[in-house]
Amino acid sequence: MLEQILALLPQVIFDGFVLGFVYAMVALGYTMVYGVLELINFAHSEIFMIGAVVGVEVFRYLAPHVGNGFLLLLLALLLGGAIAGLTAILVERFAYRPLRKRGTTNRLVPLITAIGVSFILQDLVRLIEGLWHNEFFLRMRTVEDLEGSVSLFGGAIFAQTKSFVLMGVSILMLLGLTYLVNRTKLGVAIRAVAQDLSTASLMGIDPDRIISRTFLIGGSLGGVAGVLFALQYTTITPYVGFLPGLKAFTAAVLGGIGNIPGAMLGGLVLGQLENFFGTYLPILTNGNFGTEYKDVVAFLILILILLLRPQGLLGQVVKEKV
Amino acid sequence: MSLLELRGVHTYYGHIHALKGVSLKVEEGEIVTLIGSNGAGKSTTLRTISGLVKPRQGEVLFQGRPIHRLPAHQIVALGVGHVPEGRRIFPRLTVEENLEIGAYLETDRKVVQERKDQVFALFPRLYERRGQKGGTLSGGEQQMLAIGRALMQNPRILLMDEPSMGLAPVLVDFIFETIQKLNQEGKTILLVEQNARLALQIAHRGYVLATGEITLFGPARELAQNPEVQKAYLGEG
Amino acid sequence: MRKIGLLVAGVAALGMALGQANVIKIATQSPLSGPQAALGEQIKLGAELAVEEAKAKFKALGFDLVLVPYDDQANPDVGVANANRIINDPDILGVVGHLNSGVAIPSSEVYARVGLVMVSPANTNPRVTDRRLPNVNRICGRDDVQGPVGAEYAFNNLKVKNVFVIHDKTAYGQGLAEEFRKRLEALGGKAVAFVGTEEQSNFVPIINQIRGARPTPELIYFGGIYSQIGPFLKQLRERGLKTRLMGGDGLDSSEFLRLAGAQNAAGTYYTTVAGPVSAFPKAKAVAERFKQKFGKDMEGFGIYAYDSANVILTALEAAIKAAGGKKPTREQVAQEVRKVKMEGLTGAIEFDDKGDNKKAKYFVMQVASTGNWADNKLIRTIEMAAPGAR
Amino acid sequence: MSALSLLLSLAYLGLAFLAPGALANLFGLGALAAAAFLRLSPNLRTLNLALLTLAFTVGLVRSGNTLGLIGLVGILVALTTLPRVPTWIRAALGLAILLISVPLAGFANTFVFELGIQIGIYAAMALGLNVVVGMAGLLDLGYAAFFAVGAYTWAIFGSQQAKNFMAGNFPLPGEYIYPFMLIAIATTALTGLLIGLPALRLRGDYLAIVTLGLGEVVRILANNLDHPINFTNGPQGITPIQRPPIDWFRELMAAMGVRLDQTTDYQLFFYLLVLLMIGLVVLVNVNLANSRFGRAWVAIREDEIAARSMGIPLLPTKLLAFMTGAAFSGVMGVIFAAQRTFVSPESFTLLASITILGMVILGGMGSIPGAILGAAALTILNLDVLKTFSEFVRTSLPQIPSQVDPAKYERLVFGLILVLMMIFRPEGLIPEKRHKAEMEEA
Repeated sequence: MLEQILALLPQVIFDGFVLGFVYAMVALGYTMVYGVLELINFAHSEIFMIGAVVGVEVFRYLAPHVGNGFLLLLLALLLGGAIAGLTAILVERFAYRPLRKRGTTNRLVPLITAIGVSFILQDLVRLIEGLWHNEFFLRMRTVEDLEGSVSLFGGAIFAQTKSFVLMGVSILMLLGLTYLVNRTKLGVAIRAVAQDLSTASLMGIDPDRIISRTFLIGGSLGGVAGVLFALQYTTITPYVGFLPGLKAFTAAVLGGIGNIPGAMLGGLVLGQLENFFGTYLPILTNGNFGTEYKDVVAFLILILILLLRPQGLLGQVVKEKV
Repeated sequence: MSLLELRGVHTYYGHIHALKGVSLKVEEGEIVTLIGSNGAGKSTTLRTISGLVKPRQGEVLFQGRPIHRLPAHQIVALGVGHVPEGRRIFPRLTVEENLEIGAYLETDRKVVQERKDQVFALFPRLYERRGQKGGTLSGGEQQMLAIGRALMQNPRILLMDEPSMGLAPVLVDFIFETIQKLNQEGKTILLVEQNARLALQIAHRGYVLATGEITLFGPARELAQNPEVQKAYLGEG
Repeated sequence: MRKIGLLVAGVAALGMALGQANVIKIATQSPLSGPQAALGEQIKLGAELAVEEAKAKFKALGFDLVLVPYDDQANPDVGVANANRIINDPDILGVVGHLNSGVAIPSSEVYARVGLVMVSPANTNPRVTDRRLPNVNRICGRDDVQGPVGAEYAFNNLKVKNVFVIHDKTAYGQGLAEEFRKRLEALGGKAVAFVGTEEQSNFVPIINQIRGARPTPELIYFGGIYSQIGPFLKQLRERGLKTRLMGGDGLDSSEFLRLAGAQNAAGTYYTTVAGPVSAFPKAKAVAERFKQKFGKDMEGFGIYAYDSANVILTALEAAIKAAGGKKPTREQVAQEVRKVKMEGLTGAIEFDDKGDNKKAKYFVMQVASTGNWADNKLIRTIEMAAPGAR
Repeated sequence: MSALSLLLSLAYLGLAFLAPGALANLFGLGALAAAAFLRLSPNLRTLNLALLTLAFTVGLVRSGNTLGLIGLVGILVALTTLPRVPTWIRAALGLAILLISVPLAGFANTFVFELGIQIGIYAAMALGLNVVVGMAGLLDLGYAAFFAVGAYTWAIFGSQQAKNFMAGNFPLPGEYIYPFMLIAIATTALTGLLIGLPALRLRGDYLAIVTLGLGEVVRILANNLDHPINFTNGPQGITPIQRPPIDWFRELMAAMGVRLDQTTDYQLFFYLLVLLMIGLVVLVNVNLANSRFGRAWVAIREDEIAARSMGIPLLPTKLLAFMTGAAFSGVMGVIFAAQRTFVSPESFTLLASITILGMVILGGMGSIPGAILGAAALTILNLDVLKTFSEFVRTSLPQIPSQVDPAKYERLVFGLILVLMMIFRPEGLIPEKRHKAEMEEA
């Protein structure tokens, strides 16, 4: 049994990273919005989905015109990030801001709104894609440049160009975000608003604007993740965001919600866990419990961690606001 | 024209009628203090001025211009600095970041650096602690940081809410000296204090607030002599 | 007041569609939206064509014939809810459907309450007819034959011993995969794994399992629907695994080509209970009419739905005659359906006492490399009676 | 105004007799709106409502058009919410609608029974979720899991399924369903305890996500526990499931002069059973709301820290709310399994949980009549209105592309309901009194 596990392990870890980086990028959107508004932005999984759909459409329409696959991907990433970010801003503007202005103290209200927005976006995209192409399943067009593959470590890892691209882009985005949050004025303002919204406004910061920017940044990251997800796993639907979204949120909680490095770590950990158990559960349980339990394991681990360490892996203990 | 004027301001928190027609004036170059017991509406007055709560009735004029409909961040831009009650330092920003965020509206990096130098000159302790997270500072240091942060805006008027709260006597003296110093350098200050004795000592004029209404006002020295004030707020008589 | 006016006017249009005399309706139930819409739509359109073509004949008998399509969304809850609506429309005298056995089984219990006849073009799970409901019939084959047919072809013709078996965790997919495995192992082969998954996008863990499986599988069998098998196959091939793939009738849709990529799909084997147009010489002309009318190619389930609808229409005609030209009851129609002996596009149709077609056809197919679903190679056709109820 | 309203009602009564159908019923809905919203004297309004009850009943019986059912629901809402209607009128008309009008309509169109049963099942569950979300303020996004546990509790033992893992004579006879309702209360409450014990320690919005996750876990278990031991029969689902024997009911009805046939006997029986259950559930709900626990829940909802400082033990109190809500849904699960004679994991998805949540939100968090109205509105919308509309579009306007088919967009409709309610009427259609006060305050 151990032999069986070890033979595949390099491959499983590699694939775990691919999935983990997707989760990490999506998790950042959850964690940033949560940091600023203490809101679980359920609709973020649909922002991710919109990014993926934009990616598919860019490939569909531009592949015949753009010869270079990497350039094409760059265009898809830019457009996917932009449109997803824009959607996130619109969602904030028209669904969440009115609630904030009314000064609702009930925390269920924005959460339920977020669920509603999520449903609306799913079906709107479905409607649009249905009328546009009469397709429910959207398939990412295959582009030669990105499809190459290599064997690493004497065949222990089989890796595709697009997997490397995915990881490379993710790392760049994560570094960029870290820089932005820690080293720029906007970043300091975002952190200030997250820590104390009303005092931040006494500094001359317009909280609405910063919140909008936060949604833009988180949304763009989610959109980029969506494009990369579609590229990697090739087929998407308007409902594709739900599970990755749920897992990315889990990742954010795992890492300590509101905590940016935590979200990255949580994403990577969850990606590894999911791939590990997805691959090995049948071996580990002698075929009694199969791949289908991989999400169950992921959730149970989440609960376990929340019980043992409620603030998450990297989170700090925050006193409840009274 | 007064620098700041409130005319018949009514403010509500939900159903609670917190300010019931407050009117007051602050002239350029003054220290004006607002004294009163807990829950009298002192903080609410400051919060109303800086736009954190909106008055339901009445108006707030800054340099003759109504500002009570503006959002807080725009009022700041006009030159109203607010040192909030309980300091409200950003706990996970460093001291330096806290100061820089104070100068959020200033785009010239050179000016920001100059002001930072001035603040550090005023509070050398902050310079020593500049890389530390705000949440790890002691109470006195946090108060310095809160004042320094407001100064970074280079405000025309500084609203200070209970700067002495929870501090050791030595530090209280230091803070009040600093306030006087700032005033001598030309800053106009509206000071809210529990410690009425000290406040009346350094202020030019004072207002007494009780359950949302101004009950007495006048030059600080006269107020300090007023038997009612002495009885209620100075613990004498 | 204005609100009230709007309300009345806004929904008023609804009423117009309801309530006409001497109408006979045939309902279809199949997924018209969502993941399996491509197959479901073939069922609807096949039945629609048959109904359109019979309109004149029924007009002569004094009835307006109407097709009412229902969307069961491949979901048993929706199917049952629709069924409850269907049985309360007294004009509906027959149902063509469903696609998914998991939906057909509970829905048919509802039809059974009023004796409404259902003729299925696609439900292959044995339990559909093994419950011996008098109103439930199917013209297609069963998974307890389809699975073994696949297993025998794999073992005897492809000379495959070790098979990695996957299913989609639905009543259909899991049932089919189990039948396949049973026969394979009876023949002396081995299922190196038997894995279920609801996953729609990330098949990497399963692909890694295939990579690590010992003994190395020579074939992958996937009991499921094209929407899942397509992306799975694409990811499998992208990762350099060349293992051959076999599936059941759930794979039988041109959408499979699009999702898997024509190159990847080429060479895939599948069994089906609804053969292609090329398997039925008589279907050619109908398929042309289909293409002309709907702008789409007629695929297997379209043909079977066409035949299913015609079974009902034939029975209806007989029942109308027996009732002296009046509208027959649902029970009468259901009884007539069991008596039907006709030559459909797909061959002879005649039901046994459970409602299975006495001789159903099973096809082994291979996906062509031309990128055109209609070019798929028909490897063999097997005609077989349904096994007795267990 | 008064004359106009009365005239409209009378006109509808006439229409219902002479030209029953969708159009007449639409007209009736207009008349109902007039009776409810125009400024009328209490007596006249009462008279009007009584007239309309009669008219909708006639309309339903003569045409079987389910728009009439919407009218009856509307009258029930009017009876609960309109001021200055004498209590005995409310009670009498309400009972007449539930016990006479709906069954009569059901004989004309058994789909009315089906709707009534589904509304009832969902209403009871909405009332259960109302305890959790509305009263105690705990957002549970995996509520359908309890429904599943209840349904499977009976499904497994009320069918051959149990033979797979234990010796005994299965299926159990149908009358065992009654004790199994109690057993289901126990199993679901136990599940509530198992889920709640870890989940309820967490901060508010973590709870939402954890319950969502655990709801999925229960569905995944139902879908996969056919292996290694076959408990749930996996995706194949369990069928047939025993129904309670109802010979006594048939005889009773025959004695009352009601003739039942194969298609209506169980439908009427389950309809009445569900009504009875709702009655019980409402009773429990009202008592709970006014009990020590009810007050503790509200205290926790309003301010957890204050509640704790008042000496309310947080975890046990929350757990109790969680388990109570779970138990309601468990009982209804048993009835659901028996009525459908089939269960499969696909009935217990996230969408089901969100639908029930939507019912609570639509009606008004914490409000008992609200939860029932929410259940009625969403069930009718989902099962009837959207589908009828789709049929209409498909048959009458075939040129409209099938991608726009309204029945496909139930998520969109739910989403819009949730968002619009939260933005414009967060207190719901029939607000709880306590909630209403707060919302006005804010």
